[in-house]
Amino acid sequence: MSGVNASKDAGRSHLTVNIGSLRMKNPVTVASGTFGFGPEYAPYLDLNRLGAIVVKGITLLPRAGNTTPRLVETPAGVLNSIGLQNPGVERFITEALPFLADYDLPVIVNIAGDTAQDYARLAEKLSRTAGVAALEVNISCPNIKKGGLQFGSDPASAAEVTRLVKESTHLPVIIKLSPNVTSIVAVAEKVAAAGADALSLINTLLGMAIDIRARRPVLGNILGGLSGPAVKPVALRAVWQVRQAVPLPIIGMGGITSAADAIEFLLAGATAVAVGSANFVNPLATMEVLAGIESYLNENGFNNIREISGLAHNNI
Amino acid sequence: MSGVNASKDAGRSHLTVNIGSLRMKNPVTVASGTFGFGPEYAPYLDLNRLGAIVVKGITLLPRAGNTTPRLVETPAGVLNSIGLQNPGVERFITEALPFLADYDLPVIVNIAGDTAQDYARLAEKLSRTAGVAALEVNISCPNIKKGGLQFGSDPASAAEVTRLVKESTHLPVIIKLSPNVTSIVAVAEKVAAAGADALSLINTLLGMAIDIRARRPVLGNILGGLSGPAVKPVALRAVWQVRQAVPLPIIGMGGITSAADAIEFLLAGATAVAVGSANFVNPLATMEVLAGIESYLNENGFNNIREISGLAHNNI
Amino acid sequence: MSFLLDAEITKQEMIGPGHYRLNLLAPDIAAAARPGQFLQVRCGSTLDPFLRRPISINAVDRENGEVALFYRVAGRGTALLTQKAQGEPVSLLGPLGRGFSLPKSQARVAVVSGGIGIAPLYFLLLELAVFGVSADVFLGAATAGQLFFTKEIKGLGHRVEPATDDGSAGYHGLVTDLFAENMARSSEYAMIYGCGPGGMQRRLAEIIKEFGVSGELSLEERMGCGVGACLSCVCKTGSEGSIQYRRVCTEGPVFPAGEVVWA
Amino acid sequence: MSFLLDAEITKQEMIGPGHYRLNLLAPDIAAAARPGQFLQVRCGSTLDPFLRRPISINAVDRENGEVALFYRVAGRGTALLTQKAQGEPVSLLGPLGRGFSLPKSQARVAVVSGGIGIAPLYFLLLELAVFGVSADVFLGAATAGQLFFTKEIKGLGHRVEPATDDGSAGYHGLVTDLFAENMARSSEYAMIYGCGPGGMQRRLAEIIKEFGVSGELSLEERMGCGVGACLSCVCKTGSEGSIQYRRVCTEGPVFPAGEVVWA
Ligand SMILES: Cc1cc2nc3c(=O)[nH]c(=O)nc-3n(C[C@H](O)[C@H](O)[C@H](O)COP(=O)(O)OP(=O)(O)OC[C@H]3O[C@@H](n4cnc5c(N)ncnc54)[C@H](O)[C@@H]3O)c2cc1C
Ligand SMILES: Cc1cc2nc3c(=O)[nH]c(=O)nc-3n(C[C@H](O)[C@H](O)[C@H](O)COP(=O)(O)OP(=O)(O)OC[C@H]3O[C@@H](n4cnc5c(N)ncnc54)[C@H](O)[C@@H]3O)c2cc1C
Ligand SMILES: Cc1cc2nc3c(=O)[nH]c(=O)nc-3n(C[C@H](O)[C@H](O)[C@H](O)COP(=O)(O)O)c2cc1C
Ligand SMILES: Cc1cc2nc3c(=O)[nH]c(=O)nc-3n(C[C@H](O)[C@H](O)[C@H](O)COP(=O)(O)O)c2cc1C
Ligand code: FES
Ligand code: FES
Repeated sequence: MSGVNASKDAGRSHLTVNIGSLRMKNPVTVASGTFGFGPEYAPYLDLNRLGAIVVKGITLLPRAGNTTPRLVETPAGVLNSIGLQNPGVERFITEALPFLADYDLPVIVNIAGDTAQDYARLAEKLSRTAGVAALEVNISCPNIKKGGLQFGSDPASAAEVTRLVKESTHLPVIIKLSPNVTSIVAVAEKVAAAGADALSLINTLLGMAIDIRARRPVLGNILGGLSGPAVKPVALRAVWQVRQAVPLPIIGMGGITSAADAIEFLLAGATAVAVGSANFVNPLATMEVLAGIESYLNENGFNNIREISGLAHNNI
Repeated sequence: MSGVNASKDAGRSHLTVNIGSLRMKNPVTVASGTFGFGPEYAPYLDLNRLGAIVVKGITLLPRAGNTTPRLVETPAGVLNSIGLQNPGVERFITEALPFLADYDLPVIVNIAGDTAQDYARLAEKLSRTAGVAALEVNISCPNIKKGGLQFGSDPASAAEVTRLVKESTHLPVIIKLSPNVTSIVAVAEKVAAAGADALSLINTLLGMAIDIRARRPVLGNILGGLSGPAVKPVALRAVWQVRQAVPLPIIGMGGITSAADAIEFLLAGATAVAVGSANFVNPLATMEVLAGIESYLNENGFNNIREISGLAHNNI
Repeated sequence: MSFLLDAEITKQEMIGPGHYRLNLLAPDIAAAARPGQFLQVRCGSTLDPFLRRPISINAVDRENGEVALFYRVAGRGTALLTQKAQGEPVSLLGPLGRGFSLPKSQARVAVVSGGIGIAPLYFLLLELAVFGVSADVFLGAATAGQLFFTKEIKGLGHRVEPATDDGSAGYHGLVTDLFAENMARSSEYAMIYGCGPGGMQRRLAEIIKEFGVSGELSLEERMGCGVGACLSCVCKTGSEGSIQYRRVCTEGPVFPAGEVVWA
Repeated sequence: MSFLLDAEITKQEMIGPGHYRLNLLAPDIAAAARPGQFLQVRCGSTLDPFLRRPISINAVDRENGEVALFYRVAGRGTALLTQKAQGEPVSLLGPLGRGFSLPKSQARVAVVSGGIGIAPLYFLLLELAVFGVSADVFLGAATAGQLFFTKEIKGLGHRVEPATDDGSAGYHGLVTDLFAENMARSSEYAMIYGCGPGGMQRRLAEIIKEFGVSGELSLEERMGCGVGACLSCVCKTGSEGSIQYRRVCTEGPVFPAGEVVWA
């Protein structure tokens, strides 16, 4: 199923959305860390039908990740503490990226660092790499000791990372925010002022689980990030609030399993949506979401996906 | 089933816990707003078997509450925006409290205000009322315009409310914290320093849902508070983190539906647990939790409930 | 008295597209139930869907200790309920709420039903027959195939006036229009009982007010607990200036038509 | 090739307390499956439980296009799976992972199983028989009643050495102790295949190392995706100094015994 296919979506411009200068042929992408680097799900769906792919978080140097267990199921959700296991940016470019070059698919690279400088260097490096369409800046990972959430929970640090990354790249810069803050709007505003082209909302909620037999935390890393349907109401609220305050395009995510979920995010103000943990359960979730969005537009007399983004704000 | 029953738990001192100077005959209570004022669930269980009852949030003046819909189901959870509908403290004392006087059951009154002074006045008034065993100070309600979450999201304001309430009462003061903050530990520390006797963790997570047919938020109030199993990992993490930082007793709550859930909270550091939304599904949830905790103690060779509180911290 | 119990399914039957009748063995509930009361039914078995679903009591067989429900597949909960088979247990909480008040005389009454609204009204019609009260039943549905219980209601000695949205049977149009026309001719009813979708009930309340008769409506609202504890299911009652939120689950679901304030 | 499909249940049978055998119609999977591979099985139908469950392929009937699973009720997911009946669909993803490598000669092999570990090993034993390879099967279980497939395995021409924790059949004690004693007498195996609980596998790896033979172990780890995308299911491989996390779902579940580093 690899090779450049003539995309079935070609010409369906009513589904096209723009995330900064990044053009997506449709509004459906995947959430970083839930879809690997592409080959993992290629046996089950035609990757060309995605609006974009967001790859697993990449750091400057390879990372081994956290000790196991790294994942535990929770009610309608999943807690993970992967800890950004990844091959590092060099090997990502030489080993993972070439696979995606054969597809008609914008590649969004999710980046993470221990220091603000790390982010800048990653941005620089990836900007010089063919086949990278945009950067998603992960300042919200709860699973690493340094950096990550630290940047995402302080508006000033978040702005600083944004500024440095923007200075280091011509690619569209999408800042991925954390819900683990008193005011996600405050962070979004600072990040917008610092030049972000778009926002991804939300990363995981900080959580944990305890093994009552062993009487210790289940995850090797003790704390983890909560995702899946359980967090959908929180994610939707974040999109809603940020849309009211900041005029940037939003990639909405958090618990999307169906087209109805995705449409909630669009109506709340997202420009595009990302399917995350749901891929684990249903590798065709993205395709079902896409088909369902199309039906919704048709059945409700909308000509263009852009007509519904944020529409619920008009009806209150 | 009313009238003073000889409690079945009498003498089972191994289940007794202390929340400040409040003695509970067992560690199982209910979460405010999910159990009414007592009579609602009295047909289904013997209220005397609860460690305490926490009543619906009370304000100085009667409140009508928010417009409907006020509640919507979410994946493994519930979003509510009741908006503190209550008869006001006067009518609470004259109309609701007498019913509970017939029980051998400490009454914890949950209080909320628009201003810090409101809390103080409520505390004063309730301290002069027979049959009130403790105050739970709700500085974390996301469903009211003024006050509520406003106090809970700022450590200094939270401390201020705590101080004023402590000055106005001899009753044990339990401060109920919000998870909608960057650092719940920072709030807990300030509240502890201001004299709180105990903490309740957690109130609801700010969330929302959208009706994709009507293209508007489902809740009349737009935003609501998320509770139920979905939030359990977040609640457990809050208890874990606060326990590490603050030496106050904690009433743990958020998504408890079973004894196993409750034991997770105890191992994470809670002294007692409250069952909330689960009462809606299973009015006997508290009784099953209590029985299950007892079995767990027996089967694992513990002599006393206090032995397991925070135990998971020793095993990391 | 209200009970929390696991009731065994004695029969589950699809009686029309998306419409099911469920019989459950629950002698305590059957004995206590009154028309207009409902049960909080646990449709699933895991943490999702989480809440119970309110379903009216459609009929009781006190001798055999059975309770019948009549429900429409509206979403995830009711869809799961259809999958339960004979012999399986269903957790029930109830009977809950304040039902219809039965007439004090044997004077004729009217019953106005829209769609699934017939669920509690059928129980009422059964009891009215027991007390020797005859009813004119204005039975509204989308289409002929959804005019459920017509034969049974006639068998009880009531008169049935059907109305369908698509005109496939009876009056072609809204059941409230049919009822209004009828009232214009003769409005001699001791009581009007109604249940149906929001818009229909609102119109029915207007008609009842217009003709100055007594009426009772059974309302629907999203419920958390079903027992009065959570304050989620409220409706507005009273009159301008003295509006009050009242709980549909305990102070209702049946309210005097004149007391409900439509938003 | 790996597939995502809804497979119809052709048979579901309890074959011991808490132990079930499930037959599914899935010709594509049956054709592609190799011993040691597994499926990601959707046990529920709602959002809770959320994740699929990894279950090994226990046997295939390529002619009839059927796949058999053998599972133990361990928690909520597997408990839900027991409720599915003949004719109902189950969503499967698979076959997944790297299975056992089949021997290149017909020399004797040993198979060491602990508890539910027999699930994938039975499929291996079926294939070995097809290739004319005989195995000594060290079959460990808690008690005699849980020595599943003994008769079938003997029927394939393999030798079975049972061990039970309670001594109710065969060797009284750990299957690894039985195996170690046997190895001390004769360790002439072309390959040792093992599957079972963590502690057993760890001990088995030691024995394999001690006797310097080749061995393959099938590991278990909590899985998110099952296809290599989420990096949750990793195990430590390599040796001191060059430790590597590898994904059990795609680089395993079967690993050369010597490569696994036990924490
Ligand atoms: C007092 C009362 C009696 C009822 N009696 C009957 C009956 O006899 N037969 C019947 O078919 N239906 C009845 N209903 C409506 C029935 O409760 C809903 O159709 C059902 O809850 C839908 O659940 P679902 O999971 O299938 O739909 P979903 O839309 O998936 O439900 C999502 C949530 O919304 C709630 N909800 C959705 N629709 C309604 C509604 N109309 N009223 C209240 N809550 C709703 C659900 O309970 C659930 O919490 C009654 C409702 C009330 C309040
Ligand atoms: C490659 C592989 C093959 C397996 N083959 C079989 C088999 O053929 N037969 C069989 O009975 N069991 C098998 N298991 C174990 C089986 O996956 C678990 O028993 C099952 O996931 C438990 O799910 P539950 O919902 O019943 O238990 P719960 O404890 O409620 O599950 C909670 C979560 O933990 C995970 N989990 C729990 N135990 C295990 C475990 N041992 N391994 C991995 N994840 C676990 C679940 O998948 C779920 O995500 C296999 C495991 C793996 C990794
Ligand atoms: C296993 C796993 C790994 C993840 N890894 C990353 C990551 O590397 N970078 C990142 O920004 N987000 C990561 N996330 C967060 C997701 O991209 C997404 O923000 C979150 O899961 C919410 O979406 P969902 O509920 O649809 O899964 C990860 C999530 C999961 C479950
Ligand atoms: C319907 C409803 C009403 C609530 N009302 C109050 C309240 O009045 N005061 C308060 O402090 N918390 C209130 N809460 C929050 C609960 O007390 C509890 O903190 C929260 O629901 C988490 O617990 P749970 O997941 O077990 O429900 C309410 C929750 C619900 C669902
Ligand atoms: S449903 Fe809880 S008060 Fe009515
Ligand atoms: S389960 Fe996702 S990588 Fe193995």
